[in-house]
Amino acid sequence: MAEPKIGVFICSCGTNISHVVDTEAVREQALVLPGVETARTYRYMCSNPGQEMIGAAVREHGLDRVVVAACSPRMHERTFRGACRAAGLNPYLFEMANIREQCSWVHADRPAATLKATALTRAAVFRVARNEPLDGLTAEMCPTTLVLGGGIAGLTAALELAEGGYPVVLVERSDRLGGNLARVDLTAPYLDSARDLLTERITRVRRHHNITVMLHSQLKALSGFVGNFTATVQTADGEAPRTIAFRLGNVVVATGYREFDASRITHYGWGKLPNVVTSFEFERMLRSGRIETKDGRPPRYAAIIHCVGSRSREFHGYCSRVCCMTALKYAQEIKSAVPDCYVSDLYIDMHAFGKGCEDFYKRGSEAKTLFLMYGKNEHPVIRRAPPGDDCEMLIEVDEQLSGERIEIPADLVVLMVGMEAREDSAEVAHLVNISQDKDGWFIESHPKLDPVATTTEGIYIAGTCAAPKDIPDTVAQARAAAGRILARIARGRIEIDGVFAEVHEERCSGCRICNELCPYSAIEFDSEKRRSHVIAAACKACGACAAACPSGAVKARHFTSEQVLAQVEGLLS
Amino acid sequence: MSHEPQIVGFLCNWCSYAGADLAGTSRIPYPPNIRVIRVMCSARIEPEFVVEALARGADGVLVCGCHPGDCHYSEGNYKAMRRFPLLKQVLEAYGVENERVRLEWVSASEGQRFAEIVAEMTERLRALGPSRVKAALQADMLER
Amino acid sequence: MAVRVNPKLITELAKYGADDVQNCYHCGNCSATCPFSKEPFVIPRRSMRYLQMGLEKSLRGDLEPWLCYYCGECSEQCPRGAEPGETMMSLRRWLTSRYDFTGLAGLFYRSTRAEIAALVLVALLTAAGLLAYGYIWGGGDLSAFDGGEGRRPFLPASAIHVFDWALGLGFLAVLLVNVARMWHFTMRSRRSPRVSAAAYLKHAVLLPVHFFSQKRWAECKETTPWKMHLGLMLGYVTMLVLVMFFLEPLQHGPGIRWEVHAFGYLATAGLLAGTIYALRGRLRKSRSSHRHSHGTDWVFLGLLLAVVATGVVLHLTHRLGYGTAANVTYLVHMMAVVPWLARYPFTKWSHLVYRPLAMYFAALQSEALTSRVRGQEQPAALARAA
Amino acid sequence: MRVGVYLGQVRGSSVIDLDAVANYARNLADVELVRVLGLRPKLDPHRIRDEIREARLERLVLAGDSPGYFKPAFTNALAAAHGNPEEVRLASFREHGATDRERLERAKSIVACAVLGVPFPLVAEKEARVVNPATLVIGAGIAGIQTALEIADAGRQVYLVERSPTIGGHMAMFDKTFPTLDCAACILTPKMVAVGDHERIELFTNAEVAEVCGGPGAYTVQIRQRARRVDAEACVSCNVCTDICPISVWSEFDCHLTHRKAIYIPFPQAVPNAYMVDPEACTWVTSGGKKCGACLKKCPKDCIHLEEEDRTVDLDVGSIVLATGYELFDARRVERYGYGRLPNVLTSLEFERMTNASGPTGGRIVLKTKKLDKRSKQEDWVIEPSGPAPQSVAIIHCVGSRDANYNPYCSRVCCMYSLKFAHLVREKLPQAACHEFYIDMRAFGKGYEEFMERIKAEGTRVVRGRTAQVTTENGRMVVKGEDILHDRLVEIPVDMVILAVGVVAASGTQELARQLMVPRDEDGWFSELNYNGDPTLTERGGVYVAGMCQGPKDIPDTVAQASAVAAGVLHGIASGRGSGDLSALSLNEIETRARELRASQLASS
Repeated sequence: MAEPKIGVFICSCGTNISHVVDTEAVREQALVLPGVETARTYRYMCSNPGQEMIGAAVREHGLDRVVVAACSPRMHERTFRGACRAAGLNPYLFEMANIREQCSWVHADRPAATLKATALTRAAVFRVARNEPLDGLTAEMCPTTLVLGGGIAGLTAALELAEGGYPVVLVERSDRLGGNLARVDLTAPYLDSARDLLTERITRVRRHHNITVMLHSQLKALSGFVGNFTATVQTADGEAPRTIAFRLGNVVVATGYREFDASRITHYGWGKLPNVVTSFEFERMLRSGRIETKDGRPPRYAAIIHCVGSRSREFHGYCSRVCCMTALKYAQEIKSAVPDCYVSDLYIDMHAFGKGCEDFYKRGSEAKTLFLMYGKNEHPVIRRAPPGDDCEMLIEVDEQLSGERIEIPADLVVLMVGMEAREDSAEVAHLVNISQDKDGWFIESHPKLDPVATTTEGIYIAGTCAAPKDIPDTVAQARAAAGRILARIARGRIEIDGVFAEVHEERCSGCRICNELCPYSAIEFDSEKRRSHVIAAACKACGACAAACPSGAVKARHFTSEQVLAQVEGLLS
Repeated sequence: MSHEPQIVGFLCNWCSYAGADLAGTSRIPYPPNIRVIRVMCSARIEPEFVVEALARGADGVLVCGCHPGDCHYSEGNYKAMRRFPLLKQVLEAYGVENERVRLEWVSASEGQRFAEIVAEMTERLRALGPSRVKAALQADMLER
Repeated sequence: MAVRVNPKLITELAKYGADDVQNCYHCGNCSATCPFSKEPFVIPRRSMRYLQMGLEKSLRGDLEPWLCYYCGECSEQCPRGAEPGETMMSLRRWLTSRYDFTGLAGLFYRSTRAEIAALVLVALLTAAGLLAYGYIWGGGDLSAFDGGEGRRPFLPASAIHVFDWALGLGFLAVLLVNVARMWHFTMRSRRSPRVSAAAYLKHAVLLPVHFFSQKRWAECKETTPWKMHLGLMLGYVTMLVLVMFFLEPLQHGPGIRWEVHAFGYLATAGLLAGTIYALRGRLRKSRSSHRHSHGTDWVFLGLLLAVVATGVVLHLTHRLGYGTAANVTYLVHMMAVVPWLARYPFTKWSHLVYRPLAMYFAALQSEALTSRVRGQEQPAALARAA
Repeated sequence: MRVGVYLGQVRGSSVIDLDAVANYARNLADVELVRVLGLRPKLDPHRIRDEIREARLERLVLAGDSPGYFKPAFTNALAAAHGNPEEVRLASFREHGATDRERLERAKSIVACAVLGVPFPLVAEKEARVVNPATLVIGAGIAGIQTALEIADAGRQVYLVERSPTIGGHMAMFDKTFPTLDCAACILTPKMVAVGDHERIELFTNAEVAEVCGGPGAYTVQIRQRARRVDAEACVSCNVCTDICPISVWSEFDCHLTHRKAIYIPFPQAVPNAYMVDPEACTWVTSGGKKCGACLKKCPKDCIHLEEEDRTVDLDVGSIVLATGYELFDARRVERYGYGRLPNVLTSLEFERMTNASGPTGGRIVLKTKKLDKRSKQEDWVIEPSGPAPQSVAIIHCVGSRDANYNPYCSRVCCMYSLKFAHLVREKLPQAACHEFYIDMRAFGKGYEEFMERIKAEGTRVVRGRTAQVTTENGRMVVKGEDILHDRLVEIPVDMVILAVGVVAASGTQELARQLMVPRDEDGWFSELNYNGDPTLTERGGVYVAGMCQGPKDIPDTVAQASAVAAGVLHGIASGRGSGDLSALSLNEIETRARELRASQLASS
């Protein structure tokens, strides 16, 4: 490679740098370094005149590499790369030496600071000499989106995308749309109609020309990368079962949850005691207008037990988030259907955190619901009442707020069964290559930065498949996922920054260490060639693979070993 | 005058380098003995980098990454964490004192912490005196 | 052994006034605010809890309601408008009805109508009885009030005196039975520790002290109610003593013993002041303790006012020498006095016995407990275990 | 289909005139029977059943503010009368925005839809309009930033207006975030920088919305841009001006724990990263240019322009995003906790600053100490990094929340950040005792429950029972409360009390609501179009709500909602659908649409 022509530009940032660092000395030191054609100082490199100075120097000296010693690259790297591009240089043939934040602003000793600044500049010069011109890639973005799951989350996401003007394929495993919400009558805390909500969504989805609904169908395989996936779906919708494959750009996973199996808690006697029902069974009673015991009598005493399977050591540690409000809803509904029925509500902590929820809790109290608090990790025991008692069952529990061991009369007991990850969640996670937490919920790429994206580019999660959620939060999350996708599609092609890893096939031994290592599964293994290769579009350039590759076949562009080692040399020589 | 140790720092771009910058913006002074190299993630740091630094005369090497759980690449810092003990074993074999090579977690808001770490490490290395492994390592490097 | 909750009790208690208690979500704010809340007596949250859950036995054994003087602090700070103060008041009413073996208390509290009917009946009987006496055994001359000009009074003091004593002792008997029941419920409850006879004697002095002073009430933030009540209270006692022991001179003029009348005036003043204060408060609903008024409260104040007023008029007419008017007023006065006394064992009035007793019992219990669990954790919890 | 209409109210103040609606319903086709039940009626299922039998009703419509409260009674009755229990329809005024007297027409149309058995939102679909592709985002906290970035990343123009001198909102003040305890700065600052130099985002800090005119799809918004008096482009934050400035006042960003100069930058990573002049404090400004002006002479880039005036900017936008966030409840109102009276009673936000590594104490938890203030020449409680560390700390939940005397609602985030505080205290001061007083521990989110267990295990004492008062006994603070679960009263001496203060809608919310004609709920937050179905839209065409300003929310929920808004805006621009005003639809329009929809449904089934 021809001897590089390097220009070094040292900023004194007003006096911010120069009051501690002898910029002139730094300049002189830089001038003698190999490949350095010119070295200059200026008051404000970042200002327009400063940037023009760089351009002029490039033209005058035919520079092919530029070093700016100034503030932190996190502040102005973008700016100076722009300047280089403007001067006709590849922006990656540029380096910054941070002599402000990490030198002049933290050191008082002028000689020492100057020495350090010189070293930092030298390191940058050595490195830039080994920098390579890089070009970003662009890949095409297929506008079709695959939505997995036809619950409220899936329906909402699909609609949002379709109305944004892009095609959507909605794949639902069961034979109807609506998911778990379709089993619910009213919603807490305002007792609005769940059915109206679903009817509205489903009607819109059904009649929207951009949406293809596939019932009785499931995803069998997903290959490719963001913007360019290929999905294989097996469907029994309509005529004979068949598999179809189609291209798509993004996936929204909205597979939802399943309810906890109440029979796992034996002392609740669900399945044995006739009048112990789960929340979903009770919803059915509500919808059919039969709030009564199995022998057709209206209950005199009803009891509702919270946290069935949730917040407990032996079952699920987490809170299922919606049960408290649903329980309060049941209390109201029982009072409405059977006005003279006494309702007891056994809870641990009353999670009434949402909009209108605290008020709903108070209404529960005003309706004379008897709230009884039991301890976490201890369970009420339900048993048949002795004959001649005025109730069917007795619930025995240590009541926390009175400190008494009490027994509660009950003719009807409703178990607030919690949410848990669906039995097929592991399978789905594997198919779309996202990870699950210890409870089986899908993991978002970052709970706050990016709560709907996953570590796999182009795969988004929405609703209760990520964690328990109420309807408003689910709807919001579904829209969020759609929003992220809309934004990406709108940009058309996906730009990929020039900085990513690449595998030298001839050096690759096919050991596949890097495959496992990559948090973004951006490294695929080509089983014919027995070689790994990087999907640039998916790579986020952390460089973990490069560091781990035993045969040094992986190259982290712009952070190659040569470049880093050159920096080390520069710092220490 | 007493020996002035030279420290090479490898800082991850997202937390630690930002933390070091914050020390600057909040004008928290620390000894000038450290010179920093920025990498995208602590997982990028190869043992070779550290060895090279020591071989070229660094008296100490400081590796910083995001706090466990904070990694921008979700778990790069864990990889670094796992890699580090092995590296130390190797270096010990060369007779590199334990204090010379350190792995620390510094978040983007911990300018103060970064300054303290550097100050404290500089002190230790001063006490330790110049690194004696330079020659040995260089010889070894040449072989490779 | 588990205790059975009774969700019905709370509806029952509503008749006694407590209709907000279900709003309580047990933040514990009230108990920490109440100046009387000292272990083992955590006031008022625990009683409220028992009430919500309908643990009648525990509630019946509680002394807490009697330890509350309804300063209203708790109700003002309550985040959920559960009116702890009012709940304690209602509990006192309910307890009174539990202590009362006749069941009349319960009846009166549950229905003000029933109470008024009963009172009217008593009043009429009194009137009939006195008239009959006056015409048959008495002087028979309605214009003769005192023994002036050697005429025999229509209603001779001696007779009334006997009548008073008979009446008084009768009600006292009833009250004593109720007191016995109170003792049984509270001092023999699951929560109560056993107390030695010696201890009973040792602290006996507390009874008169609390009876006359209600000194703990003075610990409340606002002390006016206490002062007013004290006036009322002393008024009663003085009047009672005068009537029971000095009826003759009281009825027949200062000519006989002027100092009796001096006391009479003082007592009347105290009574008037107290009554008017109470009435104003309840009408204006100024203090939270006066915001809610149970039917019985009005009846009580009404009667009280009637008694005092007729008493005053009686005195005036007598002094001015209108014999007939005096006698008529006297009749009316008695028609108020007798029912008023008659309510004594069954209604609010009885608190002047129950309260000092509760203070006394509370002192005994906490001493018994602290001596038992000295240096140990959680006395209240232990109390429950006892 | 024979329909019976029942009207009932559950809220005390009946806002809609039920009789008027009843009279309207009587004239609807199919309606056989109309009954006004009134306020919280006592319902007798048997009577209703017989009524249904007599009138041979096949469908029941329950109308009112929240008719769901009566539904089970009627479902039962209908079932008992051998009708189809699925045929009980709700006409909820509250749900569909018939929330005040003026909305009578809306209430009628809601009933009309229910009688025909078609969902109101499906019928009352906002009309499509051409939408100006530019968007205005009001408020640049995490919600506003997220929304702005996503819309801009999709290549659409965004105007981001922020009242304070820097973007970032409350989150920029935090140190760590629950439950992962990762640093707020690591999450937020990159986003802030991204906003700062995004070519599609025009940023107005130190600015407010003055006036809104125009309508859905084409709003014209006037922005009042307060003078910064420093050229943000040219300024390189070299700090010279601040060093020379003689005036120092309390720092808002540090919650009045430290001082700042009259020319200042709120915090090192502020965006825009430039200094600004506080006109109230600056001597030059207050003296009308007669006094001081030291910074002018010193500034090496001459980018200080003290004479700069406020100006107004007019923006044409198609969509408006409300992300105005929240303010803290004023803890002074709860006098018994002594905030403002006792020096070491802190609000949650003050503690956030204190524990923040880049905060006034560099992250040290210290007590305030009495110091003689040089300027005012009087003793003052000040906070210094060298201050003494507390031996015992109390954290009090629900300050101003869940309380009929203040805010009835739950602020949703306090429980978790209190647990976070407890962790920070135990971590930074292992020898210090930490007591936490709560009513219900609301750890509902992903990983929250586990977090709570962890904190308990770390040795924080959690007491179920709200503190009644904070008093002082011989110089030391004492918190008094009931430990309900252990059935005892506790009086704990502490050195520091942290109040988990609730949140309230940001000041100016009311004015903004008036300007934009967006309704607010009884607690003062902006009302969403539909609680379940459309949590990010509003009545008003093209006006969206994101984050806390719609109701208390934690960061993950806020970010999700912000992205959701972006989706709405983007598809609004793309399709124009649903960008009209809901209130623009007339009753007859809705009636006809409903009938058409009914017909098409019958046809398809």
